[in-house]
Amino acid sequence: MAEHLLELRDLSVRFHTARGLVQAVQGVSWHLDRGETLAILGESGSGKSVSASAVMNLIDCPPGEITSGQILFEGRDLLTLNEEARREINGRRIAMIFQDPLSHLNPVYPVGWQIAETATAHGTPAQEARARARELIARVGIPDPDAAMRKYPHQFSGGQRQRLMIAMALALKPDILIADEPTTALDVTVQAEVLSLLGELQRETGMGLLLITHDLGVVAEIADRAVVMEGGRIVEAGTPYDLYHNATHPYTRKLISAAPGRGEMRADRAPVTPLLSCRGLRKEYGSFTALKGAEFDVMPGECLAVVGESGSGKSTVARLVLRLEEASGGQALWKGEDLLTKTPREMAKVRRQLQMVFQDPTQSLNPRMSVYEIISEAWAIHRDVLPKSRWRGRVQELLEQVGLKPEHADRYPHQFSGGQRQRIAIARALALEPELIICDEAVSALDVSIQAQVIQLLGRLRDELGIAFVFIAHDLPVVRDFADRVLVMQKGEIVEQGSVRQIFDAPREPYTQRLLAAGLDPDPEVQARRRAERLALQA
Amino acid sequence: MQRMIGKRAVSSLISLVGLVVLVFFLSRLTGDPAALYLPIDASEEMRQNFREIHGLNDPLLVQFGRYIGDLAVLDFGESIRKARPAIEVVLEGFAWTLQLALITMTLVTLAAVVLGSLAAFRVGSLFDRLASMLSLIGASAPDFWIAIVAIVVFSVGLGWVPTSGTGTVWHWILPIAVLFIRPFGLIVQVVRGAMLTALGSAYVKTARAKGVRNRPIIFVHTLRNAMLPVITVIGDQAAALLNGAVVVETIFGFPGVGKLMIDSILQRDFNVILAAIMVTALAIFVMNLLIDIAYALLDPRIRT
Amino acid sequence: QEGRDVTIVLGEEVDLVEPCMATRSNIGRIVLQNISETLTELDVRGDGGVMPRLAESWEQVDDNTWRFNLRQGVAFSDGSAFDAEDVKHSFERAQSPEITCEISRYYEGIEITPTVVDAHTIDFRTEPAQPILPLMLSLLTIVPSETPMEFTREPIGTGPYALAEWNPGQNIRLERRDDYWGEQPEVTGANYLFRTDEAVRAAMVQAGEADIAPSISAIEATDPAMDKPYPNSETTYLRIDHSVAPLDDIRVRQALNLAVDREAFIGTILAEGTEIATAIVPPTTIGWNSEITPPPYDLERARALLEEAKADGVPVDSEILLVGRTGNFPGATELYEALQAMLSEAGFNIRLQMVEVAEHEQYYSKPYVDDRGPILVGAQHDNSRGDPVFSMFFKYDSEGRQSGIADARADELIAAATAATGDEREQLWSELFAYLHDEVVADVLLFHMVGFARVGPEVEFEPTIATNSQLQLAEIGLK
Amino acid sequence: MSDTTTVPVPPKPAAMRERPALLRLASMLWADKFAFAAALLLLAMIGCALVGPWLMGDAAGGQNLRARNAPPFDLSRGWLYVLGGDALGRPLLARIVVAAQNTLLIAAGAVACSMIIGTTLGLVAGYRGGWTGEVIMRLADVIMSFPSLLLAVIVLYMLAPSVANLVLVLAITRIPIYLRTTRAEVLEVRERMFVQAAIVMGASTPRIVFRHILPVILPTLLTIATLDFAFVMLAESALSFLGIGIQAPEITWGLMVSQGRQYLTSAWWLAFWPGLAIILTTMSLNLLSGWMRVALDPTQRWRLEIGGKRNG
Ligand SMILES: Nc1ncnc2c1ncn2[C@@H]1O[C@H](COP(=O)(O)OP(=O)(O)OP(=O)(O)O)[C@@H](O)[C@H]1O
Ligand SMILES: Nc1ncnc2c1ncn2[C@@H]1O[C@H](COP(=O)(O)OP(=O)(O)OP(=O)(O)O)[C@@H](O)[C@H]1O
Ligand SMILES: [Mg+2]
Ligand SMILES: [Mg+2]
Ligand code: NI
Repeated sequence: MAEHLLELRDLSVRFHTARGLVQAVQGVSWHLDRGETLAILGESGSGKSVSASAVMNLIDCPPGEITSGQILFEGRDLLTLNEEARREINGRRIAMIFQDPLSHLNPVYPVGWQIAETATAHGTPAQEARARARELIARVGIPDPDAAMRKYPHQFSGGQRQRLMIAMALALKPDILIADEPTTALDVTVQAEVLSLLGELQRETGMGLLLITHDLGVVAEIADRAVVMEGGRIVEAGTPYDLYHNATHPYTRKLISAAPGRGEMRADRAPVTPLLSCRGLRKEYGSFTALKGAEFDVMPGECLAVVGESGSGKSTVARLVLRLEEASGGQALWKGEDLLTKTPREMAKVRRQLQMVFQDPTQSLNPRMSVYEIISEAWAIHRDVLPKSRWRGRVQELLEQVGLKPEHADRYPHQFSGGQRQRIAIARALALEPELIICDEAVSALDVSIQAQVIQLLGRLRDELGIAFVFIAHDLPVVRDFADRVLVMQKGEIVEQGSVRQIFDAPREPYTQRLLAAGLDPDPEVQARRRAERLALQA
Repeated sequence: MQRMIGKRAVSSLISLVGLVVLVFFLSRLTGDPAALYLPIDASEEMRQNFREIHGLNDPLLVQFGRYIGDLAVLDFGESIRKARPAIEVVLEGFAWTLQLALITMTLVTLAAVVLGSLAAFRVGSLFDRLASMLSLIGASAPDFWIAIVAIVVFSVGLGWVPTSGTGTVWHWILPIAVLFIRPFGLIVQVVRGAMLTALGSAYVKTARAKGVRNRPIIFVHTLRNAMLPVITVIGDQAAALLNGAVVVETIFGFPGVGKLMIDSILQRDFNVILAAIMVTALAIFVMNLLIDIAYALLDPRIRT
Repeated sequence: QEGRDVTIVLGEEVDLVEPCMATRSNIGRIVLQNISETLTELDVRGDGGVMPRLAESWEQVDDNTWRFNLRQGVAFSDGSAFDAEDVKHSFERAQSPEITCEISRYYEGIEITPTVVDAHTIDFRTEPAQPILPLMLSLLTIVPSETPMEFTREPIGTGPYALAEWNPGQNIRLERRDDYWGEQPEVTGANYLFRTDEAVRAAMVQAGEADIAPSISAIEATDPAMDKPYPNSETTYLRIDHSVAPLDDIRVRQALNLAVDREAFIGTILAEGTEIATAIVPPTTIGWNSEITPPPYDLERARALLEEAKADGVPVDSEILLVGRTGNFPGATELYEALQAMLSEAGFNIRLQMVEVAEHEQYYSKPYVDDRGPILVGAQHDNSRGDPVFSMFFKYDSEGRQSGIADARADELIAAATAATGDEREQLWSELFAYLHDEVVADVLLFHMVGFARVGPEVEFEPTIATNSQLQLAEIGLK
Repeated sequence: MSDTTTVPVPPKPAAMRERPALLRLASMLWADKFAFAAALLLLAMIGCALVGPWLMGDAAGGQNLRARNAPPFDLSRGWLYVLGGDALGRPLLARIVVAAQNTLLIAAGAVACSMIIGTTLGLVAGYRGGWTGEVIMRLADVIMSFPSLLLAVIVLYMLAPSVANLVLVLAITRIPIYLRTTRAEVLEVRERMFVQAAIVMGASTPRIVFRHILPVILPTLLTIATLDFAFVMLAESALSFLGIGIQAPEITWGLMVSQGRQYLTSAWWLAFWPGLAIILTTMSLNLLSGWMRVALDPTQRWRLEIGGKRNG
């Protein structure tokens, strides 16, 4: 057997918890060669991030424990190297893009500095490192790179932060890039750019790319090989084509068949009085206008999808409506009353009817509360919803509905995977059975099968309880399956809105057209064809 | 920023005036300086005369009006005990106190931050336990113990440093060493605690993934995030020093403002009390402003 | 003549170096007879009584007039010559209502008019007659006639030393004058330092940083080679307020006295050498009555007296407040705690309250608060002046500010003794002491205290009873 | 549908699940031997405080000038004198035991009051901000620059001397540190996303502040509080000097320390033992607060939960 650039052999990782041991990774083996892209697909919570962290030596031991296995990098076992040697490898030879950009960026340092630090930590002169950082920021498509260098993480949108994370990892052109869900928060056009950037680097430096993703389209687009994980084990491996067409393991088959975007689009609905209608909603950050007068309505029981460019102000709309930030102008009429002028006391009354799933699930869960406490807090706040004796039962029910286990109720947020946390956040929003839920990239970190399950759940709630959704997403197939109407945003403006059929079948605006065209198909064959077309077009 | 400072200056001025009014009236409720200043066998006539000279016979409001009037032209009145302008006496002492506080707090901050951070980084290790224990003992031991034992050992026994007084740099060593101990212990503990929490953050993992060395991870990445409570406590301890390090001043014969304040309070030398409070309050107000600015500098999320 | 400077470490910083405030012990130790001199001086080392200083001689011209012949050829440290005008001015300045000179209190209630006879002769007319005027003038520091009617920060005097440097809070330096009229002292200059802590003062002499620490506590006085005890002229006592029951009953007061085991304190809480007091002034004072014996420690009798009083309806069970002053002298708290225990043992109901100076003063001096309960005030009184007149009126006259009694006979005796001279004066004082102690049982007299001076190995100095109030550099010898 | 498997630890499977909270705490305490020892020591101190005066009150008050400043570790005078005797010959051991009550009462009272008031005001100032916040912060400035001795003297003159007033003075002077620390932390914590999530859920301000923000800040406050304990115990004796509060024959450790001061060079044990008691109390409290910081933080708790069987 030839020496691989990176090889995992029989890796097992477990965690100590109050409730016993959690076996996160069990006997996982895979390898990655120079210039190759290996995709890890799999169920949310199946150990993808943990195995990647093991490569980076980032598992806290204890409570974590690597019980078996080897991680061979150019033939050397990383697990036996001393700290100094690991440090030399980290960042320079192997870099990682973390799944959860917000918490992985240091809140108190400007992002330019943080990106440059990757280089300076390995001896690059500061000047050079800054230049490189600036270049990378520009490369990942952040507007006004010079200003961005000096800004702090909280001043960026979710997708922008993810791209900063990418820039940080690429700073030293590593030999191996471990990308943990690098494009979950990116709209398809930006995603395409980022993927092509990665591809370019790969060609240029022979970088090995380990891509953890749930997006079959991405796999189809760039992966050379893929492995599928479930429950801490690798259940199947092969080329994307093989997996897509000839999957043998039932889980893989379930995954493939769950790929969204193939269902019926929802029929147009008769107009009714809107639940929420925004008029001229504006938000300025200093001299920068993040939102330039958004106007839209949300009807009761409808799903309004908001798609658009990363950084176009989608999350801002949500934050303004919920009064998490004060708007610079405009109105947000909730059943005819302006939310933006309500006093905190009045606002508290409406809150029950208006819930949100945040884009960064990790940060939105209180790390000191158990899952049970997090979800049941809704009822503790609104006493009339559910008697206390039924809380536990209902929490378990909600957890099961979003694909978690009842016993997860007593765990704490940090003990979950990214996708699991996102589901906890969803369960929390559902607990109150509000009239409107704003989902900000609420299913982006879920593998397609769970995603399908959650979407199904949301759909059921919409139909049965008449809950309306504002569904901020970049995943067009999901939007296509779930939304009633679609709103397209770009640069702080709503460029187009209409029924889902109208947008998907007959987009008017060029941006919308571009967006739709950039979508990736889960079928590697289709995707290969498109790629060829694209290349031909460029030539 | 400028607007914030301006607003702050106004509100601080109001509180300073409030403080002065409060101290002026409350302190005058606490007894007659004549009884304390004059010898116990002084006659009533002498006392009357004394009160007349110092304007203590007038109604309180008249006295207050006069005081404020004088204050407007920066006349802080005379010290009864010292027969000198109160502000002069106070500034003399305050200069010493300020130096002492500055030097001590600088040393404390440096030492405590480094030690506390390292202890947190190696939580549970022998180093951590030892650093915690020693700093705790220092912080909870009576300060005069340390002072007197230090004098007995280092001055009388070993003859390394002078026992007390002022003059050379050597004279500063013991007072600073004694003053150092309590804030050091407290701040080590606060740093250690805050760092412990901060070191568990995800961005520390990012830094490790970048291959950043331990030292910058501790002192650059994490420390700044842990600094908010730390500088607050540093401020509190500095304020305590600015208010006067009484024990050190009495034991080491250090001419600071602390003993002056105590003597003035015990002797009801109102003008000195007021002047001293105004000067130290001003220093503390400015320091708190600086600390509030430091919050914003340290953590961009607070800047709004 | 070879000489050198000495360093003296005092317990309390001076706020002023004002000659007319020299009766304050911390000022006096620096100023008195070093910078500023007086007309007369009390001999505390020998038996000489009142000795000449700036006055060469004096005589009583008539009942009410004293004439002082001043020394000639004396110059102030600013160069001006010393004459009768200076004396007159010094006296008037001390009496002036424009400043609150403390020495003026000794001339309270007496009308004194100085008259310049010639440049070196001055008459003092007093109303009423003042038999001890020469003694009283041993307190009057002489300043030049140009000295303004406000506290000066640059004292000018005729003494052998002059103020050279004053860094408030740090030190004061005196330097020897070349043009001093008298004999040149050995010490060329003195550096005064101030340390509140007894242990530090002791340590400084030990470490060689100071030559003399005029007062350290008995606890620190562990080295007989350096530490010299001296009666520090302080008398500790419990002032009884006779106007409130049950303390208005003599049996109760006797019981109080009998219940205290005075011997037990000496050599334990208080230094060896402490004497049991039978009067409020120390034994070196004129009129000292050696016949008076201190009350024995007799618990049985104390209890019996209390029983007796109780039987007569005296409310002996009522709570008596014992007020002590914190930090009054080393071991104060222990002393009062022990007293409380002893008195309780005898059957008293004592509540101890330790307070700071200002509050202590409220209990100690008139006007006393109304509807107060029975109170014992623990206090110290200091008289090193040699004559009881400086104490007795304040402490025992019905009008005295700190008097707990109102007794016609005592008033009479005090008045008579104050006016008398010579043996008669001594006689009257003696009588008063005995009367107060045995018949009135005015208070619980406790101890004449002992102080310690630590003197470094390189100087020679013997502390005296006056060391509490003055420290003449001229009396310091070098080894 | 599947998830990673939870493998129960063999020896104690279901037991772990059902263990009541108290037992779980106890086992977490046992896991940290230092904290465990600290807890025992504190229990002993509290025991002294409860029954000490009743048990040794007489011995502590009994003067015996012959045993004055009796040196420690000399059993010839009986075991009560193992720590030596004080200036009036009272056994130090008995006095320390008896003094525990007043000492702990005053210190706990003052620290608890200042911490509760300071924290509450700090939470309001930090979370509410604006005009209210400004007023509170300036109030803190004023207290910080108000000399505690003056405050004590004023209280002494306006109110009667009593233990409650002593606690009042001590508490007031310590408020600013909690207030300012709390506010500083609130400024940062309130920007965190989970606080926003709570707002979205409609949580009331008290709930947000006490359930979400306070737990983050609490460990820091407890750290400060434990050291304040020592500070208050020592400061209290300085105020007793003024006549506020504790008066003989009542006794506190702080008072014993300050009375022993003058004997420091001749009979060190007078001030040493009560000083040691203060240090030990502070240290125990600090160890416990350190333990609590870990026990209350789910991301750190494993340190205690996996206890001795650390095999990573
Ligand atoms: N500190 C921890 N303590 C206990 N369990 C943990 C801990 N960290 C992770 N786990 C568990 O390990 C499993 C694997 O997590 P991992 O983060 O690798 O999932 P993932 O495959 O990346 O999922 P996702 O796609 O949702 O991010 C999860 O079931 C999670 O609950
Ligand atoms: N606190 C802030 N200060 C300055 N600019 C901000 C701040 N918050 C957001 N922005 C800017 O506002 C714009 C809109 O941000 P928003 O989070 O609404 O984007 P988004 O549409 O949700 O993007 P994404 O899909 O990447 O999450 C972005 O360009 C971002 O840089
Ligand atoms: Mg993951
Ligand atoms: Mg967003
Ligand atoms: Ni292979």
